[in-house]
Amino acid sequence: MQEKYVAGVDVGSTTAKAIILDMDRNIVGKSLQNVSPKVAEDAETAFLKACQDAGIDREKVVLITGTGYGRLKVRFGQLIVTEISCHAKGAQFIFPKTRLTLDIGGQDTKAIRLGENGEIIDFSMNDKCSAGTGRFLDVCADALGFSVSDLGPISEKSRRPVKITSTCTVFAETEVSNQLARGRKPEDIVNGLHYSIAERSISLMRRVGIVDEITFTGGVSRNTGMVRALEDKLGRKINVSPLSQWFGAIGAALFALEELEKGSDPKFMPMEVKQ
Amino acid sequence: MENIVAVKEEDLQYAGAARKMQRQLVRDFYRQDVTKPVVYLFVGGNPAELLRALGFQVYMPEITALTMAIRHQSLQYILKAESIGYGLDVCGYVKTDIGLTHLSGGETDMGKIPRPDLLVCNYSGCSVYAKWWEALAEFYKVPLIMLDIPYHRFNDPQKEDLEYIIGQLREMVEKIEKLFDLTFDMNRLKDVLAYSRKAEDGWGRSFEMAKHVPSPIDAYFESIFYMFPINALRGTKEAAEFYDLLNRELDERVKHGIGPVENEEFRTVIEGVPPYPGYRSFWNMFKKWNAVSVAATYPKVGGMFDIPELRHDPAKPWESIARYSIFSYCNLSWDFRRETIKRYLEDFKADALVIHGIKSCRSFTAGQGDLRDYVINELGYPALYVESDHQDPRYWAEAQILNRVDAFFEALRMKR
Amino acid sequence: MTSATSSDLIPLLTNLQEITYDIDFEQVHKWKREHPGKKAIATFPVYVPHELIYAYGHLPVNIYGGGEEISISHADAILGSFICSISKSTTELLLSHQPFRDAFDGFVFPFICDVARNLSGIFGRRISQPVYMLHLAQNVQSEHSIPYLKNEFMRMVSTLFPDEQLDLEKLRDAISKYNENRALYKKIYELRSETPWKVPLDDLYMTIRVGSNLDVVKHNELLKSKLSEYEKNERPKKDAIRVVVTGNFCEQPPLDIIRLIEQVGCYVIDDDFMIGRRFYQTPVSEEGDPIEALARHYLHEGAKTATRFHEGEKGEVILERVKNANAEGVIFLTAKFCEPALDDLVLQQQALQENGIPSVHIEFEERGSGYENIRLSLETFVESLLFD
Amino acid sequence: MITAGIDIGTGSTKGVLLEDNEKIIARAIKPTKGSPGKMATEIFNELLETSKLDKGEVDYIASTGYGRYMMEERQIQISDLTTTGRGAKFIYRDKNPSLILDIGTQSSRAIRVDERGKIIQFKMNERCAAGSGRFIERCSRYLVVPMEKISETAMKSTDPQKISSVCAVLSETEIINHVSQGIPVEDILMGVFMSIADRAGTLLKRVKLDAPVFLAGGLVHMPAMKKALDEVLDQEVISVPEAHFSAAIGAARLGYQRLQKIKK
Repeated sequence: MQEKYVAGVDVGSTTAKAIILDMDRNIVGKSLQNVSPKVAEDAETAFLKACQDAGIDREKVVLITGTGYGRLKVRFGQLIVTEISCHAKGAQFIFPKTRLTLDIGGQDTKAIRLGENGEIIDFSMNDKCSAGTGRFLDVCADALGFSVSDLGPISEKSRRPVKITSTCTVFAETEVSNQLARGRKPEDIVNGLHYSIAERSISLMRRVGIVDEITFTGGVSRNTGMVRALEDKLGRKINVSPLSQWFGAIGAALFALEELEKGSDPKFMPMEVKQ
Repeated sequence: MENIVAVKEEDLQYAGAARKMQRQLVRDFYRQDVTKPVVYLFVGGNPAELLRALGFQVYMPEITALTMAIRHQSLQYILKAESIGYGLDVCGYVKTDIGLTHLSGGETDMGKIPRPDLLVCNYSGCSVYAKWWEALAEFYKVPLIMLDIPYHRFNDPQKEDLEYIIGQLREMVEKIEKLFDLTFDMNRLKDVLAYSRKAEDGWGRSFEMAKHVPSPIDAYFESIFYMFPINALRGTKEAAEFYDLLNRELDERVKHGIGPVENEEFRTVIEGVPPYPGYRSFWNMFKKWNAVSVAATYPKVGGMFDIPELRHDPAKPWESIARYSIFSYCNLSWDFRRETIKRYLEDFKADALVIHGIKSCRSFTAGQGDLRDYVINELGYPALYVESDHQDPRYWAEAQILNRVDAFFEALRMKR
Repeated sequence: MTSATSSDLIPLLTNLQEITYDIDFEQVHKWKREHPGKKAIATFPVYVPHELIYAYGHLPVNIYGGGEEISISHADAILGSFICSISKSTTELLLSHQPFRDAFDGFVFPFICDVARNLSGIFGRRISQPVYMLHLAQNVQSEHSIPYLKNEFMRMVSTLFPDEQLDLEKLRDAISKYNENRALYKKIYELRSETPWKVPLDDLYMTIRVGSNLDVVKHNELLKSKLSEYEKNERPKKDAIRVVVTGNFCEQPPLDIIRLIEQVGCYVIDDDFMIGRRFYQTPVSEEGDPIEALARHYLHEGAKTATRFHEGEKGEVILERVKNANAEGVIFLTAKFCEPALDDLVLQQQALQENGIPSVHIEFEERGSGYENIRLSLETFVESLLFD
Repeated sequence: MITAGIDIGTGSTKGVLLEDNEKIIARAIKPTKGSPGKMATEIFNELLETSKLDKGEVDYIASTGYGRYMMEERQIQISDLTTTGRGAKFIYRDKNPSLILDIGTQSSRAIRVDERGKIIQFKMNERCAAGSGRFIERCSRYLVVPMEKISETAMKSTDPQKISSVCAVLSETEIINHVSQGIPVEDILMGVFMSIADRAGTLLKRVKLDAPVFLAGGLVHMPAMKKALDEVLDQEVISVPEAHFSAAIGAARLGYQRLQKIKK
């Protein structure tokens, strides 16, 4: 039998991620690429880098699914699925018992309830306001002069988290500056930010029902401080994985694989593809 | 299942006839000459029949506002109203109307909106109505009559509520007779009521038609166009005739198994005020998934005409006007709204509920999250909640809404 | 009902802030322990005729949401994004705060706005206690309004207390006690107008607001004690400007904002904080049919706040208030997303502008993003009146 | 007599020394980083250095801006709206301005002043920051155009694409959409300026837009901002680079006023 692969390309607002799967559902290649105004090129670069990582020719990849906000820019792909479906699928692939996923993304935070077979029972996303999204953390990290990856370790030193009340990401920046000016410790402010986002995320999770197991996906899940704040507020453990940034892309690749296995016409092909 | 004869929609005798007539009615309405005194009324639970019988030309600023929004013209008027102090969070209807009529003289590319000679505040289901009319009364210096409609809280409106409304209706008629030197004629009212009744019967029937599989009508996206005659022209001959035509078109569609999408795959019930600034895009999001709405609550803002007992009745003029006014959709208790949606989901063989919440209308929107919870957890139907506004394009975030709608239907498909 | 003794007042005087903002409603629970078999009824702003509830021997309690005491975690999902804080925090109390649910044996939501009205349906689905949506009559001119409103009031009490009868004599007595309450407010506000430095705004505010949790008799005691305390107050007179603060308050501004107004150099001579507890400037008639007296008073003597229909006098109402307060300016302090207040504001600001009276508009939320912008606006407003 | 005005803003800290209420003898500006109080002191010291004056020779210090309470050396703090009004009135004194538009890092304000520069009315943007300078900084980062080049790039636009979202962060989604539709960067950037100008226009209308508009605040340097405002407001807005120091100058002048009063 000929060597065949599928790919998932998840084009978000700040990064593009790609995953290559073989026909036995093994992850054989992955990549991460910053997104510039040239989204289509970045998507393709991410895909090619993943092929390179897998050590295969791009021609071997027979079906590609695009997902994420820039999913329509994955012009070299054949399928388009929203990142909501993909994240859920990816999370359940890594943690099969997942019944609830939380994805804190750059502009969106989403909570997705899943059934046993990976079907989405319900999902909920943040409203017209960016409070509680990953961008909130970026902006505040900036105001404090940290990089986002520092936030986890820094918050560990916190003894008395500061209460952050701002509901506006941009105004939160002022609040952070004011707290600093008042002499509050950076670690307490960072920890306060984590709790504030955890609170908002849990509110979203409640809309779909909080059930075990919970898997935390997306880039922010690498932030150990954020994980701790969520676990503390939820009173239970949550799954995190070093692959969490790629869950969307993994899910996308799995959709491609299933389509191949079905041998049928792509079912998840929204109209944009036809245009 | 009916026998399906292979016919293309465009070959049908009545293809697009209702939509064509509706467009004409809108055009004619905005081009009509002002020959009579002008009264402004609200859509929800209004006494239009009485005012028509008294010889008034009836205008509803809500309808003008939504017409502007769907034509992508609302923002300029909203900004005008904001510039005199109306806040970001004030209802978009209020701002569009004040920006268009008070601040721009009512000139539109469809025709001129006349200033009112009389304001009747049919206070039914929306507290902003009172604020809005108070302001207009100051801007235009014209008489304002308050018609207080008690909120619907009981299974039947109680005798006292009806007496209160009827008492006020009679007082209103007397007051107008004096103010405008007019004489009320009961026979004229009965004629108007008969036209209303006929239109309401026809409109009610068109809702029933959506029980067919496939549904011949999109009971949200299409019905919203067909709302114009029942709301703006109720009590006229034109409105009555319109629904005859609509039903002929629907009968023909049923006969040939034709529906608003080629291949009906999902049947949804839709709750909430539409996002007029993104109306077409929103509709397309559903069309591409072959989703048809088979019942919706918004077309009932002018009255629950799907319930025969709530239609106007020339045999009981005062009582039927009073009873009708309590039951405009926004004046209904959440108990009644929940029951209504349950009934729609079951009777129309729907797969899911879609809720569109808006910033402007808290009457419609506050509690829709609770409804979502009820539908999912108590009735066991999937439900989607999305948010924007019915007038203000600044709240229409297309990419985000598309994302949610796509994910929702993906999930429904996967479950099949 | 036992009348309060002075020693009863000591905890109130020493823990005023704690009791005022207590979302556990310990005072209500205490009252219920002292009055076995009696009920506490929570009433949402702005106005509900407490006299009627009190006449049955039950305790009417004004509820004002959770303020800064509770974080919103459930209510966003139920209500949507564009809804005011008080509705959200009240819903949050219902969903996640047991002492709140346990404190009350019934809830009344008057039709002051669409959100308050809709809350009745949300509460109704989630609790077993009776919930009543009170449709206050809006047509002040109709002769049918009084009979309707009388009937509406009776529907409210028969929903709340289905098996109990109303004793008209007790209702007259209740009206008299609430009239005393109103008369005391009036006296304190008169004192404040004459000698504003004697009556600190935050203390006055809490003194009135704490009455929400108390038997009216006890609150009258407190008001008397506070009145004599204020009269004796020897605080120095400051170089501050006299202002009217208006916000058609259903949702209450955080205490820090109330304090800020005074801190930046204002004497608030007239305000409509807690307007629901100060709805009438005149006593309700103690003669004749007491239910009719309440209905008539609501229609013809009620506060001209934005949550009621009152035509053609918005400008005059605010100008009159400025004149009576001998104020130099007006601070419009409105709750975010409060449509009635935002609508009336336009006409009122116009009237002030035409008459050359400076005003400033500030929006607040229960849990705002700090008060830096509010402070900035207030300071600028004061500076514009102070600097040459 | 020498008075100092120090404006501690969220973006930058500005300071001036004023001689006898008329002559600016020193000015300084630096980005606000770290503690605003320390920043203010730093600027003050720089002013002393430039003017070769001794600390004791400065008769009065007035602070303004969001960090006004954090400068320990101050004799008085005044809100930056009040000082911007006074300062702009002084800077543009030969043109007798009555409407001032201040587009700062975090917020935009429309200010109406009387003959003396005293505020009659003002309006700030509502809680979302989509109408402020910070929004431009974010766009600069996202579109990979450095801040120094941002105005220049926008000026090349032929078909500006406005941003409609009310949230600064969610506007980025809209920008992403524009980008992915292949709309040129300059058109998106000019659209951003136009959107800010739109919001400013709404603020100005709230205080009544019936006179020429004078700019103050950090964005006065940007020709693209001026161009967008000219177009949206349908008039030529007036801007000079010195207007960046409006609040600092206003503070120094009000300081002088206080000093006169104290001396009496």
